[in-house]
Amino acid sequence: MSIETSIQTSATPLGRDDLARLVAKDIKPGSFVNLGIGQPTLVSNYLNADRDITLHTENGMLGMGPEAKGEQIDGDLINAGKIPVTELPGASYFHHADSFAIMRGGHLDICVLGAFQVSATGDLANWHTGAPDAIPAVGGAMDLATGAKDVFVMMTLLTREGASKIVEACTYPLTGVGCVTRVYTDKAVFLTGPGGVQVRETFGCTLEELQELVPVPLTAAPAVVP
Amino acid sequence: MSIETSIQTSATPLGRDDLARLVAKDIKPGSFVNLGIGQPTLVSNYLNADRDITLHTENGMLGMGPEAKGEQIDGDLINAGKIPVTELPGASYFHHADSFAIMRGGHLDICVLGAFQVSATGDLANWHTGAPDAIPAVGGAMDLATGAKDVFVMMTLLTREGASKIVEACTYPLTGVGCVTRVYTDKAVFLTGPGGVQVRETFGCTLEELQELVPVPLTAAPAVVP
Amino acid sequence: MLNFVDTVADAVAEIKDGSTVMIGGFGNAGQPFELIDALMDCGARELTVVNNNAGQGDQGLALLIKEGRVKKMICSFPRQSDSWHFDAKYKAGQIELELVPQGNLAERIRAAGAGIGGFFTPTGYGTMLAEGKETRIIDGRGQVFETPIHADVALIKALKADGKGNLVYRKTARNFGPIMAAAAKQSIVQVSEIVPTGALDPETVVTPGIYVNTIVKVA
Amino acid sequence: MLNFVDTVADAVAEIKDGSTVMIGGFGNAGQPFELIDALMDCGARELTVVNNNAGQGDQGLALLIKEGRVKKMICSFPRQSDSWHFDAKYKAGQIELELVPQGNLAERIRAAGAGIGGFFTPTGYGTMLAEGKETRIIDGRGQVFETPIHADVALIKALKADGKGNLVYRKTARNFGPIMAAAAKQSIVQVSEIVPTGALDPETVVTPGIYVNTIVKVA
Repeated sequence: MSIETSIQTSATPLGRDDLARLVAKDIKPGSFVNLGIGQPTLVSNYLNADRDITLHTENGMLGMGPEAKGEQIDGDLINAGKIPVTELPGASYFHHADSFAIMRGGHLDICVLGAFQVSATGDLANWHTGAPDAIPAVGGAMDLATGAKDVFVMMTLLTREGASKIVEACTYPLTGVGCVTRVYTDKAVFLTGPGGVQVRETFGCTLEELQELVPVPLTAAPAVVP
Repeated sequence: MSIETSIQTSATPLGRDDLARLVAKDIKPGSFVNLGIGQPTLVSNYLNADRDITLHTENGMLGMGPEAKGEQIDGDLINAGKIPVTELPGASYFHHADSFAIMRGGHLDICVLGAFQVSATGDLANWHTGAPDAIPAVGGAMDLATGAKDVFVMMTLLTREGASKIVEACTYPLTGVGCVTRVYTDKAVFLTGPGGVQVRETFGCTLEELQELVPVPLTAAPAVVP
Repeated sequence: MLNFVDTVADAVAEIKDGSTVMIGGFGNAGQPFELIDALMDCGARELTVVNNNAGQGDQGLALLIKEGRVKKMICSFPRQSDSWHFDAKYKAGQIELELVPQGNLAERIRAAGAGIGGFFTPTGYGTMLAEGKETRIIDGRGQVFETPIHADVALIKALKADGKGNLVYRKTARNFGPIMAAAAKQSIVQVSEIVPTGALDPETVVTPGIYVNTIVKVA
Repeated sequence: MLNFVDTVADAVAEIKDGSTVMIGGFGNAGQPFELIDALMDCGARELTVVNNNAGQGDQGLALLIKEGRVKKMICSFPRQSDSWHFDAKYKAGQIELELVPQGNLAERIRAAGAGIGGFFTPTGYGTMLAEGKETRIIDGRGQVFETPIHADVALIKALKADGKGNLVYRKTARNFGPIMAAAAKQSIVQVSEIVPTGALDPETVVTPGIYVNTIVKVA
């Protein structure tokens, strides 16, 4: 069995929900996690209560529950995306400086973020397109990128124009330097870091086919990586 | 009426309790105050409840009440001197960093401290005798000295050997630079600051007699000083 | 000195032109809408406003911006789907923007209240938001020097106050309230309820009354 | 990962020689006496201990010092009427002392938990405790650069824990507990009571369970 076939774990690219399910599966029981706005929020649908994973929202809460519906909706209980959410048993509230101290102090096990680009060395660009007339807005992205023990990125591998979002060096303005540890895309899971870009698994393509899409050298990750 | 007689408000030097009563009288209603260990603690005996003065203790409390007696004694409720105290209605508890943020952030109106020496420019020495074999111990003295809006010192004017504790420059190690605003002693109340040392009132001596004891130039304070 | 007033107009009456005003809230949670409306009515101009966002829709802070009363915004996320008044002023060059990562915003506000002269943080290192700022490597990590954000006034919303000005908040509406109350010279608080002194458990007070100057009950 | 253990011996079993150990408490309030006794029994040596004081009488931290298990103390107030064991070791040159103003001690511990690389503070400026330290003038005030104090382990005492490790404290026994829990890699907490998850009001949790690793109930 070649390396290429051994890491291809799906015959087709993954959809957003399948990818969210995969990220959820990779989060260890007992972890403290922050899910970014957008695609990462889908991960919460696959975190079963029996795995004791605690969600942090940077506007001041640990123990966030699912989105609030109907009579559950309470304007004083929202997440970082300003969506009404619920409170699980064992939750706690704190002010903004204490909340960001949790992120910045390295206490979150994982944060999951969207991205425009990730570089071969784990640089992240996800806050600004760099367009000269754009109004810049950063929110908590830079704090999440630099603070969590592991930063997982979820994104499509290619832009609508077909360009790889995994790049040698980011062309968009950076969110953080060397911070991304893992990239989940529709076509593959990548491990990033000082040792270059390793591919843990591919979806609907071989490593060789993947390499044709991505302009940085790829190697197969050692099989032990969970 | 000469200036000398106009500022002599007592025929005799003040005792410790009279001095504490005078300091208490000078604390404006509604103030937040920290009273240092030792002589300053006496001030609390003269802060009537109707003046709405809130006491802070740096080990994590606002709204500290009088010393606990008998069945009131609770090992979890002590002051900075580790003496059991009581809790007044409207009290609050907080951790050590939040407590020192109150002091260091300039939120206390007044702290009252003891001193070995105070310089003409308001430098304070109250934590270390400078003896080579002494074990140094600073506690919260430096935070109180630099943080409060007004730093009042209470001390006897003279050492047991008869030397003035108000000095041109402190010979003991400093606690803080230019921080003392007022010095209450058995023989006089002094105002310190960039403008030199002014005498607000004297007890049992004239300004001229006081000047003979104190090795820095003294002037009578303008009458308007409360 | 703590002051209980009857109307939001009285509460904001002393806010002067050119003031730096912190406004609590994240999204609608914790936004002191009535105090912001009163600030609108009181006429103060040339304001520097510190808030996580830069106004939404046609109300509150967005309206202050629309009317040209805000000289400068210090915030982390000005661009939202309904931040059209800020967008227009910004594109017209009629409002200054100091964009601050949200954690730096919170920590800089906290630093002001706690008497910290400045601090180093990894957040923002190597990004355009650190350009022109002092940096150094500490324990192998690049860090950026950030300075405290002080304010003349904070407008915040809490759930309850007691007679000593102690505050408690509700759920994620707590957000910036406690740190803004400590960072501003004058903290003006709208509460849903005023309770007798002694009715709040001292273990659960979030903002001690020492940080509070003016309280107004808003129905 | 949160861990509930049955004995204080189990709680401290993994503390290694050479560790930096933060110990909560101010005076007797909040001192985790049983955990300190267990640390004594577990045999770890060459410890750096962070505590406000340097032990009192013939118990707890004082005993650890007497037995030569503490290489260095980081504290604000080592000299007390009954700190004879520290006094003797210090005068014999057998223990190092890093003396830190109490507010700098608290803020440095807080900085470690909050990911701050260092900060400037006016406390200590112009005194012998700032000798050799970086200083600068900020807004006209002399300030000293202080660095975070990290620890391998924190031993703290709280009143109650729930099943998620959330903690509440009692009165002035809160003191250093919350900031030490955040500053240490492993927080070991003795509590008087363990309550079911959901029994603590989320508004009143002081230390969120994310900062807690090991909990032991002490009668």
